[in-house]
Amino acid sequence: MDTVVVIGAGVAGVEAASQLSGFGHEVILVEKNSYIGGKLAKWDHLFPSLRPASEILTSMEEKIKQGSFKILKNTEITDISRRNGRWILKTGKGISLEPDAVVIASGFGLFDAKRKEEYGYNIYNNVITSVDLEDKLKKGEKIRMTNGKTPRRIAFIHCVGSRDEKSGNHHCSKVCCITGVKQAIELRNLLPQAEIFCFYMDLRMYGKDFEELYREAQENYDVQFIRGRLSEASENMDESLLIKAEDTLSGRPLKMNVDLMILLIGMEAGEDTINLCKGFKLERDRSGFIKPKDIHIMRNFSSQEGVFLAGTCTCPMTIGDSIDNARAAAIEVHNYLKNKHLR
Amino acid sequence: MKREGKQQVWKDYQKEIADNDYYFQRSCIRQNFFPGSEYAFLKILREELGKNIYDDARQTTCTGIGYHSDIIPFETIQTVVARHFALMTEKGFRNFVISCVTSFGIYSEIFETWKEFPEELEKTRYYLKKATGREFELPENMTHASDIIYKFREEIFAKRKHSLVNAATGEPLKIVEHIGCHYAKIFPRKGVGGAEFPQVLSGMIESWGGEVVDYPERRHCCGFGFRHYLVMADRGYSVANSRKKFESMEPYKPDAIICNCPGCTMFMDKWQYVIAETDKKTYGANGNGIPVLTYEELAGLILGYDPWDLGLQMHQVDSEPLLDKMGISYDPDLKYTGSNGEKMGAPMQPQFIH
Amino acid sequence: MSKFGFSIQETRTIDFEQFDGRLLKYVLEHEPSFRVCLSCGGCTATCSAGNLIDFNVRKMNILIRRGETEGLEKEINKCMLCGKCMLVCPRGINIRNVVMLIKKGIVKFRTIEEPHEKLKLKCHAY
Amino acid sequence: MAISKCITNRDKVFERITSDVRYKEGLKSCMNCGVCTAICPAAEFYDYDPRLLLTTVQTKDMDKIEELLKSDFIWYCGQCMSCKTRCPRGNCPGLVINVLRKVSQEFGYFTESRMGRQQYAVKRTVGENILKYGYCVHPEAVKPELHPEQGPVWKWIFSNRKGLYDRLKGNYNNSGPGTLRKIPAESMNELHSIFEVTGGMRFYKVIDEYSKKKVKEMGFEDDEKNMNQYFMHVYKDTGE
Repeated sequence: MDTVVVIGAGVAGVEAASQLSGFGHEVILVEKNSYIGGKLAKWDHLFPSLRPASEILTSMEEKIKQGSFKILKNTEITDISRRNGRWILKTGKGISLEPDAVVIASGFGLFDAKRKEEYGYNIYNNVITSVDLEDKLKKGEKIRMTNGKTPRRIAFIHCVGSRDEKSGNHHCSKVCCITGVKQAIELRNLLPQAEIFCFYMDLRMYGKDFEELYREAQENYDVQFIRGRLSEASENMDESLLIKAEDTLSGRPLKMNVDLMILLIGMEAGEDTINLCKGFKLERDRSGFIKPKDIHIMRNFSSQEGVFLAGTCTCPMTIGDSIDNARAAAIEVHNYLKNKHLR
Repeated sequence: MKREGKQQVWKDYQKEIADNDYYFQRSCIRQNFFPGSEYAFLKILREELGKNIYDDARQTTCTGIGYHSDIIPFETIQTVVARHFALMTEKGFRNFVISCVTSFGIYSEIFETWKEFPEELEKTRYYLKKATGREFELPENMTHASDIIYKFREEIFAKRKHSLVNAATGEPLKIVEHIGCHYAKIFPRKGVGGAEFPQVLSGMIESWGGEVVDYPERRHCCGFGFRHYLVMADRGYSVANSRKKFESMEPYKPDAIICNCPGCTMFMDKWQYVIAETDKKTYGANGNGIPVLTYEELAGLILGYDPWDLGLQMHQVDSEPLLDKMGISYDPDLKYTGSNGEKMGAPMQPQFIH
Repeated sequence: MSKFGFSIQETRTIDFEQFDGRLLKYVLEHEPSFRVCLSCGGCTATCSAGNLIDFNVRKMNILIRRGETEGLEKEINKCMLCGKCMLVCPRGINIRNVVMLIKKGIVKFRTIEEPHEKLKLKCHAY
Repeated sequence: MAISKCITNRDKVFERITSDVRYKEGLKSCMNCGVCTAICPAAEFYDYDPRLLLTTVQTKDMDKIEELLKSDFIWYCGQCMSCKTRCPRGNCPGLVINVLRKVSQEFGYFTESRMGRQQYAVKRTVGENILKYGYCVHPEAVKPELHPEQGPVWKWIFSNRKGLYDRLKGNYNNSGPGTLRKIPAESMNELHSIFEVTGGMRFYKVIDEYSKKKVKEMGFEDDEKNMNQYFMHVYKDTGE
C-alpha cells in the first residue's frame, strides 16, 4: 500500500485525506494545530447562504470518523529532504515519514492589516478586520465602539492587502467582496439603525449566488456601495474615524465620519506555505502562492515530482472551491501512484 | 489612539543618519524668512554637539521651486544638483544635509531616478562636465537637517534651559507637527517614521516634554502648490488648504505648530493673518493665532537661545503666547531692534490677529 | 475678491456630515427599485438627451444618493422622459419614475416651511 | 515611388510625452480606484481629478491629450505628490503633470488657458530670480505690492532687511559663506552655463516667445511696456 502525507487539516486537507483513504491508500494527515479546520474553525457564518460554519466542520469531522486515516495533530514538518527519489519528512516530534506522495494543503495566510498603515489598524481605536468582526460575531459579542457607544455609521473597506502593489500583493483575493456583503447584512440585522457603507473598486461577485446576495444587500438590507478605494483614515476627537475616498462615479472627493471601520483583509501565501516551498524547493508565482505546474490542466501538480497541491496554497479560493480542488488533487495523486506501479 | 501601534511603525521606518562631517545645503525660503533658523542649526551642531559641518559659499539654489512650477527642465535641475554633489565631493565630504524639504524631495527623486535610469546619470555627468568641468560622487548619506536634530534630540535636551511644558501648570504643551509633503510622501523609506506616522518632529516634541496633537487633517498639504502661490490669482488655493488644517486642529487647542519645511512654516504663519483679515477668524485663544515655529527655532528655545536672536520677530503670528507658556523671559523692547539695539520701527499691528 | 487679490477657494468634497437626505428618502419610498442601481451607465449610454447635450443620468442618480442636490433642478429638466433607459437597465429600475419623483421632490422640499437644514440627517433610507 | 512617412506635430508631442522618464515612472497602468483624487488638495479645491488625468493619458488618444495640454486642467496640481504615497499601482499623477506641463510649454499650448498663461509670470519672478541672484526667492524680489498676503511683518522686514538680516547673523549680500550671502560670480557663471548646456535658457526663451505671440494675437505690440502689462494681467487674472 502506498503512503500519502497530507499537510494541513483544513478544508482541503481533510477532503484530500478522506478521498485518498477511500481510494485505498494509507494516509497520514499532519496538522500543526491541536484542532482541525484551519481558519474555518474560527469563522461564524458562511457566504452566500449565511449557514453556520460549524456545519462544515461537522461534516469534516464526519469524514474523519468514517475514513481510515491517521491524523497527527500538534505536529509540524520541520525538515524536508529527498533520498533515492523519495521524500523524507521529519516532524518536530522526531517522527520521520517516507511517503510515496505528498499533498500540500497548507492553506493561506491573512494579510496583516498593520501593513496598510494609512488605515490605522492597531493605531486607531475603532478599526477592525473582517476576521476580528467574525470573531466577535462567533462569540456573540455586541458590536460596539471602544468607548462603549453603539456605532451609527459603519464602513466596510474592500481590497485591503489585495490588488495593491504597496502592500506587496498584486492579486485579487476573490472572497473579500462577498465576505463584505455577507458581514454587512449581518451587521444590519444586529444594528438596524446604523448606516452601512461598502467602499469598493470592483464588486467581483463571481461565485454561485454571490450577485444575488449583493442585490439583496442593496434591496433589503440598506447597504450602500460607493465606488472608490479608501485612501486614508484618521481619528477624530470622539474616536470616530474620518475616512476619504473618491466617489469615482461622480468624480469628486468624498469624506465621511464613521464609528467603525472594517477592513476586508485579503489572502496571501502563509508562512507555512512559504516554508514548505523552501523545503520542497517549489516555485512560487508572482502573487507569492505556490506555482502549479500548469495553470489550466495541471493545477494540482507542483514543480516537484510526487508533491501535489490542494486548496488555497495555490491561490485564493472559497470553501466550496477548496473542496472541489482537494478532490481533484486526490484523483491526481491516485493516478500518479497507479501509474508509478505500472512503470 | 494606541501609541504602541505608532511605535511599531516608527521602528519599521528608521533610517541611517550619519553622525558627523556634514556638507550643508541651504534653503532659499529658510534663508529669506527664517534666517535665524539655519544660523541656529549650525550653532547647535558646532557648539552644542561639537560636529563638523561645512557651509559652502559656492552653492546656489537647487532651483526646486522653479522645477515644481515647471519652468525648469528636468535636465537642468539634475545638473544643478550634480554640481552640489561635485562641491561636496571636492571638499571631501560624503554626508549631504539638506535644509529645505522641497530640496530634500528633489535630491531624493533625482537620486532614485539615477538608480532606475542610469542613462540619466550619465547624461547629467556629461552636462556637468561640459558646463563646469566638474565631476562628482554620490553622497553616501543624504538626510534632511531635521533628521540630525532628531538623532541628537536627547543630547540637546540634556543641555536644556526650557522644555515643552507649561511652566505655570506643569502640563505638557500640545504641539501640532507638520512634516511637509516632500519629506516622506514621495519616498516613505527616506523619512524617519515613514509617510503616514512620521516621527522626525514627534520624536523631538516628545523627547522635549511636549504632547503631539494627532488631528484628522494632519497629513494634508499646507497648500503651497508652488505655481499657485507664486501668482497672486491662485493663492486662494494655498490658503484654502491651510485653512482646512487649522479648522481640523482648532478643537485640540494646540499651543504651537512646528514645521519641518520652511515653506510650510511660512504659509501656516502668513495664512493665519490672511484668514483673520478675510474671515475675521483666529485659531488661538484671545484673538491670537497659533504660533508657527521651525524645528530649529524650537530647539533654540529649548537650549535657551534668545527668541529675537532666533528671529521669532519675523513671524506674522506672535510667538509670545508660546514663550510665556514655556516660561521664557524676553525683552519686548528688543523685538524690533538691530544688531546694536538700534530701533528699526515696528510692523503695523493687524486688526484681527496678534 | 479680497484686498489680497484672490478669494479663498471653497471645497468641492462630498461631505457626509452635510448630508441632506430628504429627496433621496422620498424617491426611495416611492420607487424602491432605485435601491438596486449598479451604476453601470447603461442608462447614460442610451439616453436620448445625453447623446445630444451634456446630461448624465447615471451621475445624477449618484449625486442624489450623496445628498448633492445643488443644480439638480436645471439638470433634471434636460431629461426628455423617453424611457429608453428603462429598456436597457439590467436591474429593471423604473428610471422614468425616478425622474418624475425627483421633479416632484424638488417642488415638495422647496415649499417645506422649515428652513433647509444642512446637518447630519441620520437617514438610512437607502 | 518612395512613400515618405509623414510625421505630424502631434506625433512629436506624443513622442515627447512618452519618452520622458517621468512619464515612464509616473504612469504604469491605472485601474481607476481614485485613491489619488481622494486626498488630492487640488481635486478638493478645483474641478480637478488626477484619476481622470491618468485615465485620459492612458487612452493615448491625442485629441484628448491635446485638449488637456491647452486647458487649465494640467495646471491645477499643486505638486504635493501625495498621490505617489497612495497609488496601489505605483503611479504618480504629479509626475505625469510635470511632463504634460513641459510639453504644453514646449509646443506653445500653454497660452491657450488662463492658468497656463501664468507660466510667463512664474518665469519672470522665480525664473529670473534664479539667474539674477542664484536663489529661487530673494528678499529684494518679494515686493510687498506683489505680496500683500505676506502681511505687515514682511513689509517691515522688507524695509529693514539689511539691518535685520545682519542682526540675525546673516551675511546679507556679502561675500563668503552664510545666510543670504551674495553668490560668488564664478558660481553664478557655472549656474548660467548649466542653464545654457541643459536647455534651461532655451526653455525660458520658449516661454517668452509664445507669451509674446499671445500678446500679438491679442492685438498688441510685444514691446516691453505691453509685456509688463501682460505679466500683471496673468499674475492677477483670477478668471472671475
